Amino acid sequence: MTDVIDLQIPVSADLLVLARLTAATIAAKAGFNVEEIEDLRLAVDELCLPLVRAARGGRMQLRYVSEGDSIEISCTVQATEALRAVGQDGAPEGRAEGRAEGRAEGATGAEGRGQDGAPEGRAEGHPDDTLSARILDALVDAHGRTDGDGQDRHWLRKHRASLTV
Amino acid sequence: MTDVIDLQIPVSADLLVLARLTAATIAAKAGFNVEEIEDLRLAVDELCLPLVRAARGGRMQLRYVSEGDSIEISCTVQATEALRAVGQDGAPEGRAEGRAEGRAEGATGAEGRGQDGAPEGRAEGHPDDTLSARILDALVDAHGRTDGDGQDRHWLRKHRASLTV
Amino acid sequence: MDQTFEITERPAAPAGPPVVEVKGEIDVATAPALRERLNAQVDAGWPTVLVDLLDVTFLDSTALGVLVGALKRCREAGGNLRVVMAEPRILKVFEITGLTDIFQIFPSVDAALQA
Amino acid sequence: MDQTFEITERPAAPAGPPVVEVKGEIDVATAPALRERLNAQVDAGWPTVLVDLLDVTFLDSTALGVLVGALKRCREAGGNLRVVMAEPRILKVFEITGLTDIFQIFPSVDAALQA
Ligand SMILES: Nc1ncnc2c1ncn2[C@@H]1O[C@H](COP(=O)(O)OP(=O)(O)O)[C@@H](O)[C@H]1O
Ligand SMILES: Nc1ncnc2c1ncn2[C@@H]1O[C@H](COP(=O)(O)OP(=O)(O)O)[C@@H](O)[C@H]1O
Repeated sequence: MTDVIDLQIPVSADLLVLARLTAATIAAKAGFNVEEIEDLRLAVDELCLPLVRAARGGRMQLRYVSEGDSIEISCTVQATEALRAVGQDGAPEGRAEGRAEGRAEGATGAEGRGQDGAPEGRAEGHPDDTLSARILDALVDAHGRTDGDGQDRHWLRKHRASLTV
Repeated sequence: MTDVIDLQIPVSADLLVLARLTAATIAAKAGFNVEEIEDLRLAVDELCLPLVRAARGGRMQLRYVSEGDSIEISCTVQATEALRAVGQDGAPEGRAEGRAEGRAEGATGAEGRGQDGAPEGRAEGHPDDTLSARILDALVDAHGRTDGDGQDRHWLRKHRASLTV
Repeated sequence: MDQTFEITERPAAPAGPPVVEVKGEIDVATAPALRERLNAQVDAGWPTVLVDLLDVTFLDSTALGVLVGALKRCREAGGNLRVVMAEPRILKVFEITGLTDIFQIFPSVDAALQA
Repeated sequence: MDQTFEITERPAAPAGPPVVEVKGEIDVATAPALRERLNAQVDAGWPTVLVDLLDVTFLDSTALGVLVGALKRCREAGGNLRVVMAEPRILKVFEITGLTDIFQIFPSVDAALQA
Protein backbone atom coordinates (compact mmCIF):
# COMPACT_ATOMS: atom_id res chain seq x y z
CA MET A 1 0.00 0.00 0.00
CA THR A 2 1.25 3.46 -0.88
CA ASP A 3 0.19 6.55 1.03
CA VAL A 4 1.14 10.01 -0.15
CA ILE A 5 0.63 13.07 2.01
CA ASP A 6 1.40 16.60 0.86
CA LEU A 7 1.69 19.44 3.33
CA GLN A 8 2.39 23.03 2.43
CA ILE A 9 2.95 25.54 5.21
CA PRO A 10 4.38 29.03 5.59
CA VAL A 11 8.02 28.88 6.73
CA SER A 12 7.35 29.58 10.38
CA ALA A 13 8.83 28.29 13.61
CA ASP A 14 5.32 27.86 15.03
CA LEU A 15 4.23 25.48 12.27
CA LEU A 16 7.16 23.08 12.09
CA VAL A 17 5.32 20.99 14.67
CA LEU A 18 2.94 20.02 11.83
CA ALA A 19 5.79 18.46 9.87
CA ARG A 20 6.51 16.32 12.94
CA LEU A 21 2.89 15.39 13.65
CA THR A 22 2.39 14.36 10.04
CA ALA A 23 5.53 12.21 10.13
CA ALA A 24 4.40 10.52 13.34
CA THR A 25 0.92 9.86 11.95
CA ILE A 26 2.02 8.33 8.66
CA ALA A 27 4.68 6.27 10.47
CA ALA A 28 2.12 4.93 12.93
CA LYS A 29 -0.16 4.00 10.03
CA ALA A 30 2.78 2.26 8.31
CA GLY A 31 3.41 0.10 11.39
CA PHE A 32 6.58 1.79 12.66
CA ASN A 33 7.16 1.06 16.35
CA VAL A 34 7.25 3.74 19.04
CA GLU A 35 11.01 4.27 18.88
CA GLU A 36 11.01 4.41 15.08
CA ILE A 37 8.15 6.91 15.15
CA GLU A 38 10.08 9.14 17.57
CA ASP A 39 13.18 8.86 15.39
CA LEU A 40 11.23 9.93 12.32
CA ARG A 41 9.60 12.79 14.20
CA LEU A 42 13.01 14.20 15.12
CA ALA A 43 14.47 13.40 11.71
CA VAL A 44 11.86 15.38 9.77
CA ASP A 45 12.42 18.31 12.11
CA GLU A 46 16.16 18.25 11.39
CA LEU A 47 15.44 17.79 7.69
CA CYS A 48 13.48 21.05 7.64
CA LEU A 49 15.53 23.11 10.10
CA PRO A 50 18.41 24.09 7.80
CA LEU A 51 15.81 25.34 5.33
CA VAL A 52 13.92 27.17 8.06
CA ARG A 53 17.14 28.77 9.33
CA ALA A 54 18.21 29.87 5.85
CA ALA A 55 14.86 31.01 4.49
CA ARG A 56 13.00 34.13 5.38
CA GLY A 57 9.35 33.78 4.63
CA GLY A 58 8.24 31.75 1.66
CA ARG A 59 6.44 28.43 1.72
CA MET A 60 7.65 25.00 2.68
CA GLN A 61 6.43 21.99 0.76
CA LEU A 62 6.60 18.59 2.41
CA ARG A 63 5.86 15.29 0.74
CA TYR A 64 5.53 12.05 2.69
CA VAL A 65 5.51 8.80 0.73
CA SER A 66 4.86 5.60 2.67
CA GLU A 67 5.42 2.48 0.60
CA GLY A 68 5.88 -1.00 1.96
CA ASP A 69 8.15 -0.80 4.98
CA SER A 70 9.77 2.52 4.09
CA ILE A 71 8.86 6.19 4.32
CA GLU A 72 10.45 8.91 2.22
CA ILE A 73 10.04 12.57 3.14
CA SER A 74 11.13 15.55 1.12
CA CYS A 75 11.12 19.20 2.02
CA THR A 76 11.44 22.12 -0.38
CA VAL A 77 11.26 25.81 0.32
CA GLN A 78 9.77 27.99 -2.35
CA ALA A 79 10.91 31.50 -1.59
CA THR A 80 8.75 34.35 -2.75
CA GLU A 81 10.20 36.39 -5.62
CA ALA A 82 11.02 39.28 -3.29
CA LEU A 83 12.89 37.02 -0.90
CA ARG A 84 14.85 35.32 -3.62
CA ALA A 85 16.10 38.66 -4.89
CA VAL A 86 17.23 39.58 -1.38
CA GLY A 87 18.87 36.21 -0.75
CA GLN A 88 21.03 36.44 -3.84
CA ASP A 89 22.53 39.90 -3.43
CA GLY A 90 25.53 38.62 -1.46
CA ALA A 91 25.31 41.10 1.42
CA PRO A 92 27.04 40.21 4.70
CA GLU A 93 25.55 37.69 7.10
CA GLY A 94 23.55 38.85 10.10
CA ARG A 95 23.78 37.28 13.55
CA ALA A 96 22.46 33.77 13.29
CA GLU A 97 20.40 33.96 16.45
CA GLY A 98 18.84 37.27 15.52
CA ARG A 99 17.63 35.83 12.29
CA ALA A 100 16.10 32.81 13.93
CA GLU A 101 14.14 34.94 16.35
CA GLY A 102 12.96 37.40 13.74
CA ARG A 103 11.57 34.55 11.72
CA ALA A 104 9.79 33.06 14.69
CA GLU A 105 7.82 36.22 15.15
CA GLY A 106 6.17 36.42 11.76
CA ALA A 107 6.93 34.51 8.61
CA THR A 108 4.85 36.76 6.43
CA GLY A 109 6.60 39.95 7.46
CA ALA A 110 9.42 38.85 5.20
CA GLU A 111 9.36 41.77 2.80
CA GLY A 112 9.76 44.17 5.71
CA ARG A 113 12.72 42.27 7.11
CA GLY A 114 14.27 42.08 3.67
CA GLN A 115 15.15 45.71 4.13
CA ASP A 116 16.71 45.46 7.59
CA GLY A 117 20.25 45.45 6.27
CA ALA A 118 21.20 41.86 7.09
CA PRO A 119 20.25 39.81 4.05
CA GLU A 120 22.02 36.54 3.43
CA GLY A 121 22.40 33.97 0.67
CA ARG A 122 21.19 30.49 1.40
CA ALA A 123 24.49 28.74 0.79
CA GLU A 124 26.15 29.62 4.14
CA GLY A 125 25.26 27.33 7.00
CA HIS A 126 24.04 28.03 10.50
CA PRO A 127 26.21 26.46 13.27
CA ASP A 128 23.29 24.23 14.28
CA ASP A 129 23.15 22.73 10.76
CA THR A 130 26.09 20.51 11.74
CA LEU A 131 24.03 19.07 14.58
CA SER A 132 21.08 18.53 12.23
CA ALA A 133 23.29 16.55 9.85
CA ARG A 134 24.64 14.36 12.68
CA ILE A 135 21.13 13.64 13.92
CA LEU A 136 19.95 12.67 10.45
CA ASP A 137 23.01 10.45 9.96
CA ALA A 138 22.10 8.56 13.12
CA LEU A 139 18.35 8.26 12.65
CA VAL A 140 17.58 7.56 9.00
CA ASP A 141 18.75 5.11 6.34
CA ALA A 142 19.60 7.78 3.79
CA HIS A 143 19.29 11.51 3.38
CA GLY A 144 20.54 14.18 1.01
CA ARG A 145 19.81 17.38 -0.81
CA THR A 146 19.41 18.38 -4.41
CA ASP A 147 19.57 21.90 -5.74
CA GLY A 148 17.74 22.87 -8.88
CA ASP A 149 15.45 25.56 -10.26
CA GLY A 150 16.48 27.83 -7.40
CA GLN A 151 14.86 25.26 -5.11
CA ASP A 152 16.73 23.51 -2.34
CA ARG A 153 15.19 20.06 -1.80
CA HIS A 154 16.10 18.03 1.29
CA TRP A 155 15.01 14.40 1.57
CA LEU A 156 15.28 11.39 3.84
CA ARG A 157 14.33 7.74 3.76
CA LYS A 158 13.75 5.44 6.68
CA HIS A 159 12.73 1.78 6.84
CA ARG A 160 11.07 0.20 9.79
CA ALA A 161 13.27 -2.47 11.28
CA SER A 162 10.83 -5.31 11.68
CA LEU A 163 7.58 -6.47 10.22
CA THR A 164 4.72 -5.56 12.51
CA VAL A 165 1.44 -7.15 11.63
CA MET B 1 -1.25 38.30 9.09
CA THR B 2 -2.46 35.60 6.74
CA ASP B 3 -1.41 31.97 7.06
CA VAL B 4 -2.36 29.40 4.45
CA ILE B 5 -1.85 25.69 5.00
CA ASP B 6 -2.61 23.04 2.40
CA LEU B 7 -2.92 19.40 3.33
CA GLN B 8 -3.60 16.61 0.90
CA ILE B 9 -4.16 13.12 2.26
CA PRO B 10 -5.58 9.83 1.03
CA VAL B 11 -9.21 9.47 2.12
CA SER B 12 -8.55 7.19 5.06
CA ALA B 13 -10.04 6.87 8.52
CA ASP B 14 -6.52 6.64 9.98
CA LEU B 15 -5.43 9.99 8.60
CA LEU B 16 -8.38 12.21 9.51
CA VAL B 17 -6.51 12.92 12.76
CA LEU B 18 -4.14 15.05 10.65
CA ALA B 19 -6.99 17.33 9.60
CA ARG B 20 -7.70 17.87 13.30
CA LEU B 21 -4.08 18.38 14.36
CA THR B 22 -3.59 20.93 11.60
CA ALA B 23 -6.73 22.81 12.63
CA ALA B 24 -5.60 22.88 16.26
CA THR B 25 -2.12 24.10 15.34
CA ILE B 26 -3.22 26.94 13.07
CA ALA B 27 -5.88 27.97 15.61
CA ALA B 28 -3.32 28.07 18.43
CA LYS B 29 -1.05 30.20 16.25
CA ALA B 30 -3.98 32.53 15.51
CA GLY B 31 -4.62 33.07 19.22
CA PHE B 32 -7.78 30.98 19.60
CA ASN B 33 -8.36 29.98 23.22
CA VAL B 34 -8.44 26.36 24.40
CA GLU B 35 -12.20 25.95 24.02
CA GLU B 36 -12.21 27.55 20.57
CA ILE B 37 -9.35 25.28 19.51
CA GLU B 38 -11.26 22.20 20.68
CA ASP B 39 -14.37 23.42 18.85
CA LEU B 40 -12.42 23.84 15.63
CA ARG B 41 -10.78 20.45 16.04
CA LEU B 42 -14.20 18.78 16.22
CA ALA B 43 -15.67 21.02 13.53
CA VAL B 44 -13.07 20.13 10.91
CA ASP B 45 -13.62 16.46 11.69
CA GLU B 46 -17.35 16.84 11.07
CA LEU B 47 -16.64 18.90 7.96
CA CYS B 48 -14.68 16.02 6.45
CA LEU B 49 -16.72 13.07 7.74
CA PRO B 50 -19.60 13.23 5.23
CA LEU B 51 -16.99 13.22 2.47
CA VAL B 52 -15.09 10.36 4.10
CA ARG B 53 -18.31 8.35 4.52
CA ALA B 54 -19.39 8.93 0.92
CA ALA B 55 -16.05 8.52 -0.82
CA ARG B 56 -14.16 5.34 -1.42
CA GLY B 57 -10.50 6.02 -1.94
CA GLY B 58 -9.43 9.16 -3.71
CA ARG B 59 -7.64 12.11 -2.15
CA MET B 60 -8.87 14.74 0.24
CA GLN B 61 -7.65 18.29 -0.13
CA LEU B 62 -7.82 20.57 2.87
CA ARG B 63 -7.06 24.26 2.86
CA TYR B 64 -6.73 26.29 6.06
CA VAL B 65 -6.73 30.07 5.79
CA SER B 66 -6.08 32.07 8.96
CA GLU B 67 -6.64 35.77 8.51
CA GLY B 68 -7.09 38.30 11.29
CA ASP B 69 -9.37 36.74 13.89
CA SER B 70 -10.99 34.18 11.62
CA ILE B 71 -10.09 30.79 10.17
CA GLU B 72 -11.67 29.30 7.07
CA ILE B 73 -11.25 25.63 6.25
CA SER B 74 -12.35 23.87 3.10
CA CYS B 75 -12.33 20.20 2.26
CA THR B 76 -12.67 18.67 -1.19
CA VAL B 77 -12.48 15.06 -2.22
CA GLN B 78 -11.01 14.30 -5.60
CA ALA B 79 -12.10 10.81 -6.50
CA THR B 80 -9.91 8.78 -8.81
CA GLU B 81 -11.33 8.17 -12.27
CA ALA B 82 -12.03 4.54 -11.49
CA LEU B 83 -13.95 5.45 -8.37
CA ARG B 84 -15.96 8.11 -10.06
CA ALA B 85 -17.13 5.65 -12.69
CA VAL B 86 -18.24 3.22 -9.99
CA GLY B 87 -19.91 5.93 -7.94
CA GLN B 88 -22.09 7.03 -10.82
CA ASP B 89 -23.48 3.73 -12.00
CA GLY B 90 -26.48 3.98 -9.70
CA ALA B 91 -26.25 0.50 -8.19
CA PRO B 92 -28.01 -0.12 -4.85
CA GLU B 93 -26.56 1.10 -1.60
CA GLY B 94 -24.53 -1.21 0.62
CA ARG B 95 -24.70 -1.29 4.41
CA ALA B 96 -23.41 2.00 5.69
CA GLU B 97 -21.35 0.47 8.47
CA GLY B 98 -19.75 -2.08 6.19
CA ARG B 99 -18.54 0.66 3.92
CA ALA B 100 -17.07 2.65 6.76
CA GLU B 101 -15.10 -0.33 7.99
CA GLY B 102 -13.83 -1.31 4.58
CA ARG B 103 -12.47 2.16 4.09
CA ALA B 104 -10.75 2.14 7.45
CA GLU B 105 -8.75 -0.88 6.42
CA GLY B 106 -7.15 0.51 3.30
CA ALA B 107 -7.97 3.58 1.31
CA THR B 108 -5.96 2.54 -1.69
CA GLY B 109 -7.64 -0.84 -2.02
CA ALA B 110 -10.52 1.08 -3.58
CA GLU B 111 -10.39 -0.49 -7.02
CA GLY B 112 -10.75 -3.93 -5.46
CA ARG B 113 -13.73 -2.87 -3.40
CA GLY B 114 -15.32 -1.22 -6.40
CA GLN B 115 -16.12 -4.74 -7.58
CA ASP B 116 -17.65 -6.03 -4.36
CA GLY B 117 -21.19 -5.45 -5.54
CA ALA B 118 -22.16 -2.54 -3.29
CA PRO B 119 -21.22 0.61 -5.16
CA GLU B 120 -23.06 3.80 -4.33
CA GLY B 121 -23.46 7.33 -5.66
CA ARG B 122 -22.29 10.13 -3.41
CA ALA B 123 -25.62 11.94 -3.22
CA GLU B 124 -27.24 9.71 -0.56
CA GLY B 125 -26.42 10.60 3.01
CA HIS B 126 -25.19 8.46 5.88
CA PRO B 127 -27.38 8.60 9.04
CA ASP B 128 -24.47 10.17 10.97
CA ASP B 129 -24.34 13.08 8.49
CA THR B 130 -27.29 14.63 10.35
CA LEU B 131 -25.23 14.65 13.53
CA SER B 132 -22.29 16.19 11.69
CA ALA B 133 -24.49 19.03 10.45
CA ARG B 134 -25.84 19.71 13.95
CA ILE B 135 -22.33 19.80 15.41
CA LEU B 136 -21.15 22.22 12.73
CA ASP B 137 -24.22 24.43 13.29
CA ALA B 138 -23.31 24.70 16.97
CA LEU B 139 -19.54 25.18 16.68
CA VAL B 140 -18.79 27.45 13.73
CA ASP B 141 -19.99 30.82 12.47
CA ALA B 142 -20.82 29.59 8.99
CA HIS B 143 -20.52 26.44 6.94
CA GLY B 144 -21.75 25.13 3.64
CA ARG B 145 -21.04 23.06 0.57
CA THR B 146 -20.68 23.77 -3.10
CA ASP B 147 -20.83 21.20 -5.86
CA GLY B 148 -19.02 21.71 -9.12
CA ASP B 149 -16.75 19.89 -11.59
CA GLY B 150 -17.70 16.59 -9.97
CA GLN B 151 -16.10 17.94 -6.80
CA ASP B 152 -17.96 18.29 -3.55
CA ARG B 153 -16.43 21.13 -1.52
CA HIS B 154 -17.32 21.55 2.14
CA TRP B 155 -16.23 24.67 4.01
CA LEU B 156 -16.51 26.35 7.39
CA ARG B 157 -15.56 29.65 8.95
CA LYS B 158 -14.96 30.40 12.62
CA HIS B 159 -13.95 33.61 14.41
CA ARG B 160 -12.28 33.70 17.75
CA ALA B 161 -14.47 35.41 20.31
CA SER B 162 -12.03 37.72 21.94
CA LEU B 163 -8.78 39.44 21.12
CA THR B 164 -5.86 37.61 22.67
CA VAL B 165 -2.56 39.42 22.55
CA MET C 1 1.17 10.84 20.77
CA ASP C 2 -1.75 11.35 23.12
CA GLN C 3 -4.30 9.75 20.82
CA THR C 4 -3.75 6.33 22.34
CA PHE C 5 -7.05 4.57 22.03
CA GLU C 6 -7.86 1.75 24.38
CA ILE C 7 -10.90 -0.31 25.31
CA THR C 8 -10.94 -2.31 28.54
CA GLU C 9 -13.76 -4.57 29.61
CA ARG C 10 -14.56 -5.34 33.20
CA PRO C 11 -16.75 -8.41 33.77
CA ALA C 12 -20.06 -7.67 35.42
CA ALA C 13 -20.15 -7.72 39.20
CA PRO C 14 -22.92 -9.99 40.58
CA ALA C 15 -25.04 -6.90 41.09
CA GLY C 16 -24.40 -4.92 37.93
CA PRO C 17 -23.93 -4.74 34.18
CA PRO C 18 -20.59 -5.18 32.37
CA VAL C 19 -18.44 -2.04 32.16
CA VAL C 20 -16.75 -1.08 28.88
CA GLU C 21 -14.08 1.55 29.59
CA VAL C 22 -12.80 3.70 26.73
CA LYS C 23 -9.68 5.90 26.74
CA GLY C 24 -8.42 8.35 24.12
CA GLU C 25 -10.02 9.58 20.91
CA ILE C 26 -13.14 7.93 19.47
CA ASP C 27 -13.25 8.88 15.81
CA VAL C 28 -13.93 7.21 12.46
CA ALA C 29 -10.70 5.20 12.84
CA THR C 30 -11.38 3.84 16.32
CA ALA C 31 -15.20 3.77 16.57
CA PRO C 32 -15.59 0.42 14.72
CA ALA C 33 -13.67 -1.34 17.52
CA LEU C 34 -15.99 0.20 20.10
CA ARG C 35 -19.09 -0.93 18.19
CA GLU C 36 -17.75 -4.47 18.10
CA ARG C 37 -17.06 -4.54 21.82
CA LEU C 38 -20.45 -3.12 22.76
CA ASN C 39 -22.28 -5.49 20.44
CA ALA C 40 -20.31 -8.40 21.88
CA GLN C 41 -21.67 -7.62 25.37
CA VAL C 42 -25.27 -7.61 24.17
CA ASP C 43 -24.68 -10.76 22.11
CA ALA C 44 -23.24 -12.42 25.21
CA GLY C 45 -26.60 -11.94 26.91
CA TRP C 46 -26.19 -8.63 28.74
CA PRO C 47 -29.16 -6.41 27.88
CA THR C 48 -27.76 -3.51 29.92
CA VAL C 49 -24.20 -2.28 29.36
CA LEU C 50 -22.28 0.53 31.04
CA VAL C 51 -19.87 2.52 28.87
CA ASP C 52 -17.28 4.58 30.75
CA LEU C 53 -16.14 7.62 28.74
CA LEU C 54 -14.40 9.41 31.63
CA ASP C 55 -10.98 9.16 29.96
CA VAL C 56 -12.19 9.97 26.45
CA THR C 57 -10.41 13.06 25.10
CA PHE C 58 -12.26 13.39 21.78
CA LEU C 59 -15.50 12.06 20.39
CA ASP C 60 -17.30 12.85 17.11
CA SER C 61 -20.48 11.98 15.22
CA THR C 62 -19.06 8.56 14.37
CA ALA C 63 -18.77 7.77 18.08
CA LEU C 64 -22.29 9.07 18.72
CA GLY C 65 -23.61 6.89 15.90
CA VAL C 66 -22.03 3.82 17.51
CA LEU C 67 -23.50 4.70 20.91
CA VAL C 68 -26.96 5.25 19.37
CA GLY C 69 -26.67 1.89 17.64
CA ALA C 70 -25.65 0.18 20.89
CA LEU C 71 -28.48 1.86 22.78
CA LYS C 72 -30.92 0.51 20.20
CA ARG C 73 -29.55 -3.02 20.58
CA CYS C 74 -29.68 -2.83 24.36
CA ARG C 75 -33.29 -1.67 24.27
CA GLU C 76 -34.25 -4.42 21.83
CA ALA C 77 -32.76 -6.87 24.33
CA GLY C 78 -34.90 -5.33 27.08
CA GLY C 79 -32.09 -3.33 28.71
CA ASN C 80 -30.37 0.00 28.37
CA LEU C 81 -27.01 1.65 27.69
CA ARG C 82 -25.66 3.69 30.60
CA VAL C 83 -23.13 6.33 29.64
CA VAL C 84 -20.60 7.67 32.18
CA MET C 85 -18.97 11.02 31.48
CA ALA C 86 -18.04 14.17 33.34
CA GLU C 87 -15.79 16.27 31.08
CA PRO C 88 -17.75 19.38 29.90
CA ARG C 89 -16.08 19.20 26.49
CA ILE C 90 -17.43 15.66 25.96
CA LEU C 91 -20.88 16.41 27.40
CA LYS C 92 -21.10 19.37 25.04
CA VAL C 93 -21.05 17.07 21.99
CA PHE C 94 -24.09 15.20 23.33
CA GLU C 95 -25.85 18.46 24.14
CA ILE C 96 -25.42 20.14 20.78
CA THR C 97 -26.70 17.04 19.01
CA GLY C 98 -29.71 16.73 21.29
CA LEU C 99 -28.65 13.30 22.54
CA THR C 100 -28.60 14.11 26.27
CA ASP C 101 -32.33 13.29 26.37
CA ILE C 102 -31.91 9.91 24.72
CA PHE C 103 -29.08 8.51 26.82
CA GLN C 104 -28.96 7.72 30.52
CA ILE C 105 -25.94 9.79 31.55
CA PHE C 106 -24.07 9.41 34.86
CA PRO C 107 -21.16 11.40 36.31
CA SER C 108 -19.37 8.33 37.74
CA VAL C 109 -19.21 4.56 37.31
CA ASP C 110 -20.52 4.09 40.85
CA ALA C 111 -23.56 6.25 40.16
CA ALA C 112 -24.23 4.27 36.98
CA LEU C 113 -23.87 0.92 38.77
CA GLN C 114 -26.30 1.96 41.49
CA ALA C 115 -28.96 3.11 39.00
CA MET D 1 -2.38 19.39 22.72
CA ASP D 2 0.48 17.79 24.59
CA GLN D 3 3.11 20.20 23.29
CA THR D 4 2.57 22.55 26.19
CA PHE D 5 5.88 24.29 26.70
CA GLU D 6 6.68 25.74 30.08
CA ILE D 7 9.73 27.15 31.84
CA THR D 8 9.79 27.48 35.62
CA GLU D 9 12.61 29.01 37.61
CA ARG D 10 13.41 28.07 41.15
CA PRO D 11 15.58 30.53 43.06
CA ALA D 12 18.91 29.13 44.20
CA ALA D 13 19.01 27.47 47.59
CA PRO D 14 21.79 28.86 49.81
CA ALA D 15 23.91 25.87 48.88
CA GLY D 16 23.28 25.57 45.17
CA PRO D 17 22.78 27.08 41.73
CA PRO D 18 19.43 28.29 40.32
CA VAL D 19 17.28 25.59 38.72
CA VAL D 20 15.59 26.22 35.37
CA GLU D 21 12.93 23.56 34.80
CA VAL D 22 11.63 22.93 31.29
CA LYS D 23 8.52 20.97 30.30
CA GLY D 24 7.25 19.98 26.87
CA GLU D 25 8.84 20.31 23.45
CA ILE D 26 11.97 22.42 22.90
CA ASP D 27 12.07 23.22 19.20
CA VAL D 28 12.74 26.22 16.96
CA ALA D 29 9.54 27.86 18.21
CA THR D 30 10.21 27.49 21.93
CA ALA D 31 14.04 27.46 22.18
CA PRO D 32 14.42 31.29 22.04
CA ALA D 33 12.51 31.59 25.33
CA LEU D 34 14.82 29.05 26.94
CA ARG D 35 17.92 30.91 25.74
CA GLU D 36 16.60 34.11 27.27
CA ARG D 37 15.90 32.50 30.62
CA LEU D 38 19.30 30.79 30.81
CA ASN D 39 21.13 33.97 29.81
CA ALA D 40 19.18 35.92 32.42
CA GLN D 41 20.51 33.65 35.16
CA VAL D 42 24.11 34.16 34.08
CA ASP D 43 23.54 37.90 33.65
CA ALA D 44 22.10 38.00 37.18
CA GLY D 45 25.45 36.79 38.47
CA TRP D 46 25.01 33.01 38.62
CA PRO D 47 27.97 31.40 36.85
CA THR D 48 26.58 27.90 37.37
CA VAL D 49 23.03 27.06 36.32
CA LEU D 50 21.12 23.81 36.57
CA VAL D 51 18.71 23.00 33.73
CA ASP D 52 16.12 20.32 34.48
CA LEU D 53 14.98 18.51 31.32
CA LEU D 54 13.23 15.62 33.10
CA ASP D 55 9.82 16.61 31.72
CA VAL D 56 11.01 17.46 28.22
CA THR D 57 9.22 15.31 25.62
CA PHE D 58 11.08 16.50 22.52
CA LEU D 59 14.33 18.31 21.85
CA ASP D 60 16.11 19.07 18.59
CA SER D 61 19.30 20.70 17.28
CA THR D 62 17.89 24.15 18.06
CA ALA D 63 17.60 23.18 21.72
CA LEU D 64 21.10 21.71 21.70
CA GLY D 65 22.44 24.95 20.18
CA VAL D 66 20.86 26.94 22.98
CA LEU D 67 22.34 24.63 25.64
CA VAL D 68 25.79 24.81 24.01
CA GLY D 69 25.52 28.61 23.99
CA ALA D 70 24.49 28.67 27.64
CA LEU D 71 27.32 26.31 28.58
CA LYS D 72 29.78 28.67 26.90
CA ARG D 73 28.43 31.66 28.82
CA CYS D 74 28.52 29.79 32.12
CA ARG D 75 32.13 28.75 31.51
CA GLU D 76 33.10 32.31 30.56
CA ALA D 77 31.61 33.39 33.88
CA GLY D 78 33.74 30.79 35.64
CA GLY D 79 30.91 28.29 36.22
CA ASN D 80 29.19 25.46 34.41
CA LEU D 81 25.84 24.28 33.06
CA ARG D 82 24.49 21.16 34.75
CA VAL D 83 21.95 19.24 32.70
CA VAL D 84 19.43 16.93 34.36
CA MET D 85 17.80 14.25 32.22
CA ALA D 86 16.85 10.61 32.48
CA GLU D 87 14.60 9.75 29.52
CA PRO D 88 16.56 7.50 27.08
CA ARG D 89 14.88 9.20 24.11
CA ILE D 90 16.24 12.59 25.20
CA LEU D 91 19.69 11.27 26.17
CA LYS D 92 19.90 9.67 22.72
CA VAL D 93 19.86 13.10 21.04
CA PHE D 94 22.91 14.16 23.07
CA GLU D 95 24.65 10.88 22.32
CA ILE D 96 24.22 10.90 18.56
CA THR D 97 25.51 14.47 18.38
CA GLY D 98 28.54 13.70 20.57
CA LEU D 99 27.46 16.21 23.23
CA THR D 100 27.42 13.80 26.20
CA ASP D 101 31.15 14.49 26.64
CA ILE D 102 30.73 18.26 26.69
CA PHE D 103 27.91 18.56 29.21
CA GLN D 104 27.78 17.60 32.86
CA ILE D 105 24.76 15.30 32.85
CA PHE D 106 22.91 14.15 35.98
CA PRO D 107 19.99 11.74 36.39
CA SER D 108 18.19 13.84 39.04
CA VAL D 109 18.05 17.40 40.35
CA ASP D 110 19.37 16.22 43.71
CA ALA D 111 22.41 14.61 42.13
CA ALA D 112 23.07 17.81 40.18
CA LEU D 113 22.71 19.98 43.29
CA GLN D 114 25.16 17.83 45.23
CA ALA D 115 27.80 17.94 42.51
N1 LIG E 1 -26.49 9.24 13.70
C1 LIG E 1 -27.54 8.49 13.94
N2 LIG E 1 -28.71 9.06 14.19
C2 LIG E 1 -29.78 8.30 14.44
N3 LIG E 1 -29.73 6.97 14.46
C3 LIG E 1 -28.56 6.39 14.20
C4 LIG E 1 -27.41 7.11 13.95
N4 LIG E 1 -26.39 6.24 13.77
C5 LIG E 1 -26.88 5.05 13.90
N5 LIG E 1 -28.19 5.12 14.14
C6 LIG E 1 -29.08 4.00 14.31
O1 LIG E 1 -28.43 2.93 14.91
C7 LIG E 1 -28.80 1.76 14.25
C8 LIG E 1 -27.74 0.74 14.19
O2 LIG E 1 -26.50 1.31 14.31
P1 LIG E 1 -25.22 0.48 13.94
O3 LIG E 1 -24.10 1.19 14.53
O4 LIG E 1 -25.23 0.28 12.48
O5 LIG E 1 -25.39 -0.90 14.68
P2 LIG E 1 -25.69 -2.31 14.02
O6 LIG E 1 -25.25 -2.26 12.59
O7 LIG E 1 -24.89 -3.23 14.83
O8 LIG E 1 -27.16 -2.52 14.15
C9 LIG E 1 -29.17 2.13 12.84
O9 LIG E 1 -30.28 1.40 12.46
C10 LIG E 1 -29.50 3.58 12.93
O10 LIG E 1 -30.87 3.84 12.79
N1 LIG F 1 25.28 23.77 17.11
C1 LIG F 1 26.33 24.32 17.68
N2 LIG F 1 27.50 23.69 17.67
C2 LIG F 1 28.56 24.25 18.23
N3 LIG F 1 28.51 25.42 18.83
C3 LIG F 1 27.38 26.07 18.86
C4 LIG F 1 26.22 25.56 18.32
N4 LIG F 1 25.20 26.41 18.54
C5 LIG F 1 25.72 27.42 19.20
N5 LIG F 1 27.01 27.23 19.39
C6 LIG F 1 27.92 28.12 20.01
O1 LIG F 1 27.28 28.80 21.07
C7 LIG F 1 27.67 30.16 21.00
C8 LIG F 1 26.61 31.11 21.41
O2 LIG F 1 25.35 30.54 21.31
P1 LIG F 1 24.09 31.46 21.35
O3 LIG F 1 22.92 30.55 21.58
O4 LIG F 1 24.07 32.27 20.12
O5 LIG F 1 24.29 32.36 22.64
P2 LIG F 1 24.63 33.92 22.68
O6 LIG F 1 24.18 34.51 21.38
O7 LIG F 1 23.82 34.40 23.82
O8 LIG F 1 26.10 34.01 22.89
C9 LIG F 1 28.04 30.42 19.57
O9 LIG F 1 29.15 31.27 19.57
C10 LIG F 1 28.36 29.10 18.98
O10 LIG F 1 29.72 28.93 18.78
